Amino acid sequence: MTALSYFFVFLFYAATAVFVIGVARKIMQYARTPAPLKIPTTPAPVTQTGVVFRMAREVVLFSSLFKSNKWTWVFGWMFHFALLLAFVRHLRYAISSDNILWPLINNSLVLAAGQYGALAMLLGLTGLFGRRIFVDRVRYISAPSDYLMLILIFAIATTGAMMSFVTHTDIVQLKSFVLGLIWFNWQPLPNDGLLITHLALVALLMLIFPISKLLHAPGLFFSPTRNQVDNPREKRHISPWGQAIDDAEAKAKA
Amino acid sequence: MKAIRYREIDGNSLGYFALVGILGLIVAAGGLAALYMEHNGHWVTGMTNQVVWGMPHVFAVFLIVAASGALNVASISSVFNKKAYKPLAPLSAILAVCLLLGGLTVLVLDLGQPDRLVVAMTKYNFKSIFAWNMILYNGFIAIVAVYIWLMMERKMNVYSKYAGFAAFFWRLILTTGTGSIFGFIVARQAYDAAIMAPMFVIMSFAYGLAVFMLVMMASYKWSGRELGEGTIQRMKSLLGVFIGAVLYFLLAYHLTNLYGTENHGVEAFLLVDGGIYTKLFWYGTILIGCLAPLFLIFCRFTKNSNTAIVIACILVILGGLSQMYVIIIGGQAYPMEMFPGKIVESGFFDGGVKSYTPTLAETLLGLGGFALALIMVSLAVKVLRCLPVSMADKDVDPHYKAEAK
Amino acid sequence: MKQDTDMNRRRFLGQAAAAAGLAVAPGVMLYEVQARPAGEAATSKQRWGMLIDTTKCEVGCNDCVTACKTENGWGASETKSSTEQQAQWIRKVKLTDKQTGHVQSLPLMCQHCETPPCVDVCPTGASMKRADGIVLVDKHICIGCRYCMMACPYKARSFIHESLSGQKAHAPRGLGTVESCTLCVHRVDKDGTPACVESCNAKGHKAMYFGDLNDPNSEISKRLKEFGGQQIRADLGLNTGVRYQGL
Amino acid sequence: MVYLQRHIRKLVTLVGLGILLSLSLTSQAADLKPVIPTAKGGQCVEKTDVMRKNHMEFILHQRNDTLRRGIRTSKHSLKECIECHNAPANDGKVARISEKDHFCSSCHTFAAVKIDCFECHADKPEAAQYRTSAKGGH
Repeated sequence: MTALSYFFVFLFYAATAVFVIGVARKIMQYARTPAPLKIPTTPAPVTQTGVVFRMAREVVLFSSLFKSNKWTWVFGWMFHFALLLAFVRHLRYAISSDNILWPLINNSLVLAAGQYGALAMLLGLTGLFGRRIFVDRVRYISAPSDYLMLILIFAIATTGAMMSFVTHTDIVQLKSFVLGLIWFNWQPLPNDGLLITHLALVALLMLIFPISKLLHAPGLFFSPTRNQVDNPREKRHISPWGQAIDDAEAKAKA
Repeated sequence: MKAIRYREIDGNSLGYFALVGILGLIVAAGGLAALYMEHNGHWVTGMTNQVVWGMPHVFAVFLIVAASGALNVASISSVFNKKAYKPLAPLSAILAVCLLLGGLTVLVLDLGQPDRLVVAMTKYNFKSIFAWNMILYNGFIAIVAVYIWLMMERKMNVYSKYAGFAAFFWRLILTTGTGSIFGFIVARQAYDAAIMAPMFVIMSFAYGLAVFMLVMMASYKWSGRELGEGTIQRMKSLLGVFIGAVLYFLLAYHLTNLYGTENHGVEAFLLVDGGIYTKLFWYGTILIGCLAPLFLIFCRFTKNSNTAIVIACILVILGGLSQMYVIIIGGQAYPMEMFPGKIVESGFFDGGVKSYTPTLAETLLGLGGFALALIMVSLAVKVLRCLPVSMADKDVDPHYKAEAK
Repeated sequence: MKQDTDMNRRRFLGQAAAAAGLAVAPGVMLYEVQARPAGEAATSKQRWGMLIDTTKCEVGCNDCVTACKTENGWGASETKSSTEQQAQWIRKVKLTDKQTGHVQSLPLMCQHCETPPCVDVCPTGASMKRADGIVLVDKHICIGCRYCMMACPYKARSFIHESLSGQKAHAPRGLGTVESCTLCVHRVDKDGTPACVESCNAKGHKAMYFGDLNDPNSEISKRLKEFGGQQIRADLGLNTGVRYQGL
Repeated sequence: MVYLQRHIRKLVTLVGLGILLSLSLTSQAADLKPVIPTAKGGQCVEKTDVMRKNHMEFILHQRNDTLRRGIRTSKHSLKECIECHNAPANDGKVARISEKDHFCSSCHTFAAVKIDCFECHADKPEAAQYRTSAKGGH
């Protein structure tokens, strides 16, 4: 075990802690934030099941984005779907062959989709980046953090794709390292510049995720225009503080 | 003539969900068939070392040929500047892409090594017409995609004409390429004819227009929108002309073959004593695929009936599939002439007519490709603004008033 | 096991002899070494070919086919495929003249054309011709489209319709790819003779000759020069590497 | 407060589910490394760390040389890999590629890297025989 290996062990525990606690705190905050009014964007579903379907369509197909801007949708959806494929492919470093999920991972279709998905991811990111540069309105409202996120993810995807397509790394030892992290039985990290860069950037992403725009991932579920049922007449919508006023009024009347 | 308004269909009716559901089931069955074929190997199909291309290729080639023809309507509007066809150009282009994707899916899933698609996309032997076709197919999808975008993005409309030109020429080359897959095979008696290429182009016109007319009439009927008689009648006459051209090319193909003595054997096989292939040719291609639709289109009792036109389109499609079967399977079933003047016997089925019996799996794969194309069109008209709200004659026909006088 | 020991012994003797040949003095060879060194590529100096004398080929004899099966491991391994789906690298064909009733017999396999239609049509370049004229399938990049089988005028190619196991180490073959006679390329590269030719000679028929068509002193060239030889489907102008006499 | 409590309950459930999921993602056995069978002996044709990263490139290069050009050197040939790395054990028998203790499978199974070499190629030396009782199959 080199000092570098120990550093990365520490880095990943720290990054995981920051990521999990940070995102959990944010979710708590979103959950606590009052939604004083019934404001689903119509046409909206009138039942709770309908809302689940609408949310699912939103999460899986990005349907609102599709309706508003086809180009952003093409690149955005392409990027996110490729991200999913890459994530599934990476699971092979974290789970072993006796796991129930193993058949999903150890499957040539999934593995190939993950590998070539990297190219789709880069294409999607290029499109999203181009949009910030070439579309006047979008360029005007783009902040440095918008660019930073794109560049960071682009760098992660590039280093990852290079290990798949250009120069290989010792993935058997990499898997040992990852399993070592999970089972607190630390193993050395392969000494490979590309891999170290890739992992360092991923750790950085995990560290800043809880304070970044990437929180739109959990945030989407708390979006009142999307997660509310369109039933203001059938069921009165009362916010918590509204309830408190109601209660006080009722008490005063009594 | 008013400006054309496009809108997505609602797609919330029970009928729509039933349509998508049924098509989805066929696609799923086709997918399962493909998995089954890949898992076991091709021994579960009727294809052999004697008849190497089978049912999947019949459907795939038909879909690819029809894809090129489905672009007819868009081409007529962009290239020949016929205003009456313009409103339907986006649907025509979308249908073309969907049919091509359906056909290619079947072709790819039938490969011995479908997981080597990447190899097929990265390694090209430029002497191979097959490799050319891969470029032609991908190029077609790219060009038509741009064309669709230019037609649907209002501010880009002015450029759509140029993309229309490009797509038109590209698809002529594409069908020439598909025909050449067979035309360039010197080994087999039934192929090896330059006329294959233009014949495939003409066939694409007829098959593609038939599929387009069915999709158009169904879309308008089932979404409750108005489709004018003028549009239907105009396209139906065009279809009649294309069918006539197909007949002419079939005649020319067989007559040229018959002129050379060396081809008498294969011509006798296809036209007189080839069993299933002879029957399919005369009853399937000629009677059902050409003469019956011509009658329905031009006979004065049926020519004004939409039902008759729908039936005519379906018959053209069935005739097309049957013609593909005759060309692809019949061409392989006839023995190769290696030793003229000799009776040939061997342990590898030399000399005799080869048998081919398609299994359920390969037929489902082919049908699955067809259903895939149609389900993609059904979804496209729901999410994209590609269908004019009204195709009533007064809204789309520039000569409407003149005729009404 | 006996056979394996023999093989090993032969290999050992061969290597020892080569070492001795080299050891005498640098640049001086006691005898001419025929085999191309393992590290050298095949070149177009050679063009391997075969001559088949149909007058000597016995009707009903199947030795060349059996030898090919044993050598390359095809034939017994496909259990699920129908007879029309099973591989056939080489087959015996019986010809009866429609006019005279004259009967001939000949083996038919890949004709190793100079301008092979299978190579022309292959979309990925998996169908290929080596510099020395041997036509092969690169199964690493064969996608199993079977266009080469459509294009071959000799029906010389087979598609593998099922999973295989127990292949020979020198003759890899597997599901979903196309294959055909390799002219026993693994033997030829070690200066050997194809198994079919060897078996025909062993039987005493001597109906098959193998050799370098580019070398005017090879037996095959001399015979072709003296007696001539026909190509099957000569009308296609493929300049086949396999020629026939008495056709 | 009722409102808040309801959401906290949801959150706790979610976090619980998350923990369950992540536990299910990790293995029970926790083999941190593959068990790689030893080779016939001597040094491999390249250094171990080079082989670990690049063996596929060597084999790929060699396959083109051999098949397309007729170069039959043994240094990077798959046949030689198998000769040396799947040599018969004391009982004279060898493992199949479908078994975890075949040299190639040991790592390829561990890291979920699919190879199709042995759909066509022999997975044992020419002379060797397979074991009859498979062990460690997957």
